[in-house]
Amino acid sequence: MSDNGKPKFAMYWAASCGGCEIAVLNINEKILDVDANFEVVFWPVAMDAKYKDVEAMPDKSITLTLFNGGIRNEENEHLARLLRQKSQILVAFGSCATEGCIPGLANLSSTEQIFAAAYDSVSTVNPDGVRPEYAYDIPEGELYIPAFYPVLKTLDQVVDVDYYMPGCPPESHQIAAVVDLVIKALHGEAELPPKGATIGAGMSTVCDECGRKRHVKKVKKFVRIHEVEEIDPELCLLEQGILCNGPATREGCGALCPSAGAACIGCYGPAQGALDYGARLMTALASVIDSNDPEEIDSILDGIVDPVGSFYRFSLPHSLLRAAKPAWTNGSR
Amino acid sequence: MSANGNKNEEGKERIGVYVCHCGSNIAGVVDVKDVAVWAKEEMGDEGVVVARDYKFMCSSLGQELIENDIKELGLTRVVVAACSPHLHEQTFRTAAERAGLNPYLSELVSIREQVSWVHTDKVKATEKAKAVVAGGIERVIQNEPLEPLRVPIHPATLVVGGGIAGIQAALEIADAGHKVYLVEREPSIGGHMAQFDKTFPTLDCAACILTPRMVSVGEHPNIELLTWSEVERVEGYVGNFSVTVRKRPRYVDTELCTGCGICWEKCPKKVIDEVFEVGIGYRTAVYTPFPQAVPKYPVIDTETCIYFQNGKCKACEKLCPTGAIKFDQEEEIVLLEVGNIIIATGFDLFDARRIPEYGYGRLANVFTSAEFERMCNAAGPTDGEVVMRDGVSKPASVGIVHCVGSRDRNYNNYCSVICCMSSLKFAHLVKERTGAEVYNFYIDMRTAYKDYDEFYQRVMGEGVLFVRGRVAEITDATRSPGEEGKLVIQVEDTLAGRQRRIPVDMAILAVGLEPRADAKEVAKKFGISCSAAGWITEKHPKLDPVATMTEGIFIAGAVQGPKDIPTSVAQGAAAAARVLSRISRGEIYLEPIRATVNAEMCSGCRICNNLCPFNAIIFHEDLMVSEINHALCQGCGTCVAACPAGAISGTGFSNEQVLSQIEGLLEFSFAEEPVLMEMTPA
Amino acid sequence: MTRITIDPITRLEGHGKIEIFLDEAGDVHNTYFQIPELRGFERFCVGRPVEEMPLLTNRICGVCPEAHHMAAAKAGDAVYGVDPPSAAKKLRELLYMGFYFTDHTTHFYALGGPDFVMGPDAPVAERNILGVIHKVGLEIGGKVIQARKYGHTVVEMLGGRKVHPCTSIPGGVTKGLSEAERVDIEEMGRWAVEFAQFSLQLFADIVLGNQQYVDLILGDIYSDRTHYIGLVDDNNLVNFYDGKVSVVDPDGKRLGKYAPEEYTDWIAEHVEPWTYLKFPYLKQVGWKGFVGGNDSGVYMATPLSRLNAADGMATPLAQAEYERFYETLGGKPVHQRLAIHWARLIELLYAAERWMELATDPEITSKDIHTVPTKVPTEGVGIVEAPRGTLTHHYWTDERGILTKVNLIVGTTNNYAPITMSIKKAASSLISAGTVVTEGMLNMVEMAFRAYDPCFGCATHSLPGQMPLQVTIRDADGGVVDVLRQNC
Amino acid sequence: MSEQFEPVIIGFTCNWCSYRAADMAGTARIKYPPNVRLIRLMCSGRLDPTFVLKALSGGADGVLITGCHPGECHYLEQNYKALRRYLLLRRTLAQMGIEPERVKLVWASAAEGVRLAREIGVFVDEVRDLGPLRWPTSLPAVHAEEAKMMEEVAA
Repeated sequence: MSDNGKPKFAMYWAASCGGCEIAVLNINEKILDVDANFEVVFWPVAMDAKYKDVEAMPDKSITLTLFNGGIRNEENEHLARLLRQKSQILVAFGSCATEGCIPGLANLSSTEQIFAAAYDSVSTVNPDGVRPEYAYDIPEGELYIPAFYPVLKTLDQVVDVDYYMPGCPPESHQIAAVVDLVIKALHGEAELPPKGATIGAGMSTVCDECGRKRHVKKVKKFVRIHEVEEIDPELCLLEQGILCNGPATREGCGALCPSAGAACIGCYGPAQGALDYGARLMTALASVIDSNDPEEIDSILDGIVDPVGSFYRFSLPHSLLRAAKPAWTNGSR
Repeated sequence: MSANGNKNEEGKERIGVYVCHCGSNIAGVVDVKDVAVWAKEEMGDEGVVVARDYKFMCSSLGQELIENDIKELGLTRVVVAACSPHLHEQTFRTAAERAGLNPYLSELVSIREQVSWVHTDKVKATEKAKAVVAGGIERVIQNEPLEPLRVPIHPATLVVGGGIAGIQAALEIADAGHKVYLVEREPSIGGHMAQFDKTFPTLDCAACILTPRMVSVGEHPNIELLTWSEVERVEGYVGNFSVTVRKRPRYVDTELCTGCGICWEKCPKKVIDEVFEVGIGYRTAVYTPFPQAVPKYPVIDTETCIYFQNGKCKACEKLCPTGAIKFDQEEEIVLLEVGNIIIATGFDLFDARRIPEYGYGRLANVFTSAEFERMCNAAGPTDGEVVMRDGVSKPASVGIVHCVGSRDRNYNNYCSVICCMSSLKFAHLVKERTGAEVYNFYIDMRTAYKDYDEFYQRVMGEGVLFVRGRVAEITDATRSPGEEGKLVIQVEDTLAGRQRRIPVDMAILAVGLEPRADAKEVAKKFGISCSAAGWITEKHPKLDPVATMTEGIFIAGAVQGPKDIPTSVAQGAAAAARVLSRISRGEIYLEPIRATVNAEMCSGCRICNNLCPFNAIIFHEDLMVSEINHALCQGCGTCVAACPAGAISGTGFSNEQVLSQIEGLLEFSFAEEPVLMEMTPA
Repeated sequence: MTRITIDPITRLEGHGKIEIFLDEAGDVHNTYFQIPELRGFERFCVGRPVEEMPLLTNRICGVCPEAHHMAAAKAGDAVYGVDPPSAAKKLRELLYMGFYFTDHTTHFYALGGPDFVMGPDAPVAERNILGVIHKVGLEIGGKVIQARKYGHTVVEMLGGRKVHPCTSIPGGVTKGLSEAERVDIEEMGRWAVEFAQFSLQLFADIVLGNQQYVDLILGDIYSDRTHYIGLVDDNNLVNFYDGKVSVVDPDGKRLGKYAPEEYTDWIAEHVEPWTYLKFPYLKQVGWKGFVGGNDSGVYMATPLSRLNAADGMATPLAQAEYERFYETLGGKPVHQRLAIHWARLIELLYAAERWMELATDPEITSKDIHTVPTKVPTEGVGIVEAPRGTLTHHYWTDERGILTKVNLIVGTTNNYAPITMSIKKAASSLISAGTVVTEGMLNMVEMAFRAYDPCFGCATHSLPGQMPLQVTIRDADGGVVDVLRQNC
Repeated sequence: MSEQFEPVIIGFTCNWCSYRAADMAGTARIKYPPNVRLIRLMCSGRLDPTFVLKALSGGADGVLITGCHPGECHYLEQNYKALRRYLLLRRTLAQMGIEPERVKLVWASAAEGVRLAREIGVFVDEVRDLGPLRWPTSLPAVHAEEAKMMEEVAA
């Protein structure tokens, strides 16, 4: 690959949906700045490039690598290690790489449970209960498909990560800002944050950016959003009994969902320094339950129909427990 | 964010670990030498540079050991493994401080109360001791140097309640030369004691001993008396409370009133006095509860005053020689600044009507102890005559029922303390004044304390009869001619082991003591706690009975639980002493365990706003952030645990400290082979 | 036997791996197109509240989250048996048009386009969106960026976010449209229609104007006779948001139309142990393997399929292009896969016109946007047309509306069998005895399926990841003769 | 496992009640099993579910939460906050495949040393019956296992 002296940029997706790539394309005109300031050496979704060239690159020769997607199989991990080796700055980009995201909910189930749901579905004709096999003999020889880990992992659970950029996907204006910062830093006009920092997000939580009115919190009843006759457009959703993850979710998105009348679902992950996102949300919500009577508290809690789904929607693989027992034990007990 | 490791950038902390033998108390079960050796060898990576074991760490020699190491080895952290922090935390903190180390960089972990004294298996105990020490080491690394909080003390004191306990407290402080505000709900101070005639066991007259005290309160230059008043609101914190008092209008100008008494002598409106005379005596619409009332000024009861009811009369106004009657007087709001508060709001009496089978309110000659007290009082409705409801005939036989509403799972489980003795007093007075036959129905006789049992002997000597057993019923349904026209007391005599029906002319119910009806509101108002029943909770039942969990607020007398007069007086004095020591120090030091909001991280979600019972959390609407007032904060950490943004941090018990301690404690989770989860590829 | 592995296929959103086996003669003996991953949405959505499905299934694919959002919302309506106010439906459809506009633009200019704009054998480094921008000029590059921006702006206005919208719930939507917003959307719509027309013109100039490409399109390499399906309205005109699924055979004869809840009568899925992805087929026709023709249940669901399965377009300008399309390519149905690119641009125009219709509909600013469900939730199916094919969401819930079972048949999955066939065909025609496999040739193979704009981010809703694209040529003894690696 | 399984339990205590109760149990030489390791907090209201998850994921087989009896909280009513969090946490754990019984809330006043000791004994037996939790994240071995697995599948 021609070396035009420009700093090299790479973006890779592991177990992801591609939304991060779209979010990067959505920085619109800024994409031209990237083109102007970087030599894009590697970006599967947008361009062709030769894998052997990446392998051939000297260590640390890629200036900036945005890595999105979780680590679902050994192939993902292999590339994570390769890009770590080749990159000066490796950014865990987006919810999947930082927290595990929605696909991380797979950590609630065993592999067989996942297979059964897919290959014994109502529309599937599979009388012999055929399952995909890691190695399978065909007339012409043997075919391989990568086996996947029983537990999905985040990027920093397999390699050392320089920065974290949360969001599902990261908001384009945040991406643009980070691109600006890195470009400035390259020209010695700005300081890069300390290693391990979270970039492209604020210090506080979504409520900080939310325009809704809030009062002293007391919750007597949790309701589900589609059951609400009319959602008050001004008032804090939580105060309307709607389970909103805003209070525990890192700011950075601009409180988009609450502004659109929908509850925050937590895609920006935990606030600065929080060890376990779900715990923060649990403790906050429980604390404002307006009752001291165990029975009444329990009946109020019945309004939270799916605690794990609500508290660990995006962060299960990065939580303290990381996965539920069936995933760890792979269904074997 | 990893909780362990250490925050000290320029390298590891230098930690000293000291394992105490406590003679054989610890060493007898825990292999202390092994623990020390292990700490040095295994915890070296964490920064342990020295680990010693010693016979008595708390001895001066033990403390010197630590001090020398701090100086010579330049220790930056100290862990002592010995007894409970509640015993010696201060000891070792002081030792550290003497050696120039911030006291809060030392940690005392308990391997005595929590290990050697409760476990027998030496191997397991030693292993647990190591885990506990590891927890202490991981924790102490996260400790931060702290300074105790200094709070100045305002020299004035508020005493709430003008009963004997409040009076005692007020006088002690005032005599020491400090300002006291005494707030009393009724028109006069004196409380229940003022209603009595005699007091047990000495039988000296209540008025004779109480009145002088009341008078000196009234006249004391350092005491500002606010009767007919109630505390409305309490704000601020120890050393600096600001109290709002609502002063109801007396309709009497106390500047002009001389207390001559013409007004109440001439008042045409007579009403039953439900309060002081407990319904068996009368008062006028303008009145003082009793002759020796302090202050001497009367109040006008607008509910019954003819003028207030239909605009006519004004007799008192016309006849008052000094023109002190002021019908247009209005209620006053008084604002007080005080440094400490003593609550002595006393008790209520159990309502005998709640036990229908005793017939009070239905059977004319069933009396309550309160009614009997008034009846015996020379200044009472019967001029001290013991008579039946008709007001003339004297009883030939009297039954006194103990434990009415007390020691009864249907009402109150507790013992009301005073009933046995006052029942004995009643028995004596009945005998003395009527010569009637007297029965005492008791469950157990409780005559502890000086001269009490002697009094019991004496009353027995006077021929009073004692029946051991809980009275089942008092009835006028007669079964034999002998019972005609009498009250029959149905009781199981547990000594004779048989049912007895004892006919008497008069029955006296020794009703128990209960918390004030509004005790819970009062507790909330002052930010203190009370038991489910309503008795205010003391800071420590034995070692700190007159303090509360809330700094600067003390309690005295029956507000804390049933008490007799001597104990109430003692508590009044004790509370005063606690307050005086603070006033003379001028400031107090508070443990710097406080919560703090990081404004940059606070999202203004207001989750925490409702969580502080001490109202220490303020929300700034303009900045949309919450803030914590350190003087109000008591350091419970509830808001720290609740903050979804992790914006609130708590000194002394930070997340890092607790999480690290957990890691330390779990270092020995896998003494035996860990159970591996099966991890097969898909 | 010689074995060629192409792994992964670049510039398709998701993942794929191709195994080509040559016989002794060096001709293609067989090909396998493997999808290496599975994410397990059907499993881990169980236990979640049904109203969250539009948010969770969004994350199946970040390229077409709006499609999953819509299908999930419609399935949610069905589960509760609730009919959203018509304003709510129109708001959802308007959002969807904004999305279609962006998505088709992205594919044509960034993913599929480079093959034509730059040429199949252009240098690798140039066969990408930046290359396209350099070639067609910054001005057009700016237009492309503008188009994507406008589409996303509509999505954001109505869906709350640019990617992964959040406003659809059972019974309607949480956010209405203000008059001010409507005016903006109308203005952007006007521009969108022009851009769509401009894109069709560009295609006409660059592709139809270039005989080499026309031959490529009409040539037999990229043609397969299969069944086609697509969503149509009551008048059998193409519809993306609602209607019934029309099924036509290789001769263009309509076999019938099915409503969402009837999908299991029409569609079945076949499992192979060498891939994670299933092969849907027409149940009544049956699974006969990777072959075309009237007797094989293999069907295709793409822009081309939708045109083949419908009687026309519901908007005037698009209808005109529709007619021109079939005239140029010799009548219905069209089997040439590369024509999908053209069909996509016709849909781009339809999306823009429909966008205008809805933006100017007086009801669009109504405040009546949500009906609270009252029935006990049970089971429901939601179907929309994703850009890459018919998308089916099928949910079962308990009486609280908590999911107990989930079945998904996703856009690209529909095309798994036809793509496999196209690959084999392309490979067979391009690789024969003695041929030295070149990069350009590999790309020609890739073009075979890139036309489908396959999105295996979507398809692998059931595991994502990306594998290196590599061609290994082994001699009969299996010794490695040459290794060509393509991308990552 | 062959010999009897000895669970490791982390106990959270309130400085004003249960910690003093533990002291009292010690002073009174009341014996209880050594499986529980106590942490002192100022109040059960300080209990952050993170602490419980940290303990469970760090190798504890059970967690005991203790605080003042309802109505007797040193800080008036903070123990109710602990109660609310506890009830919600148990629901979450159940969904994670962890028996809710591994986390227990016990009220114990400063005077109830005997009771606390008894409750500890009871809980240790309960957790012993549940068997080891040994959460994989607490086992270095897990990563080894995963690594081994990776090699297998990579081969």
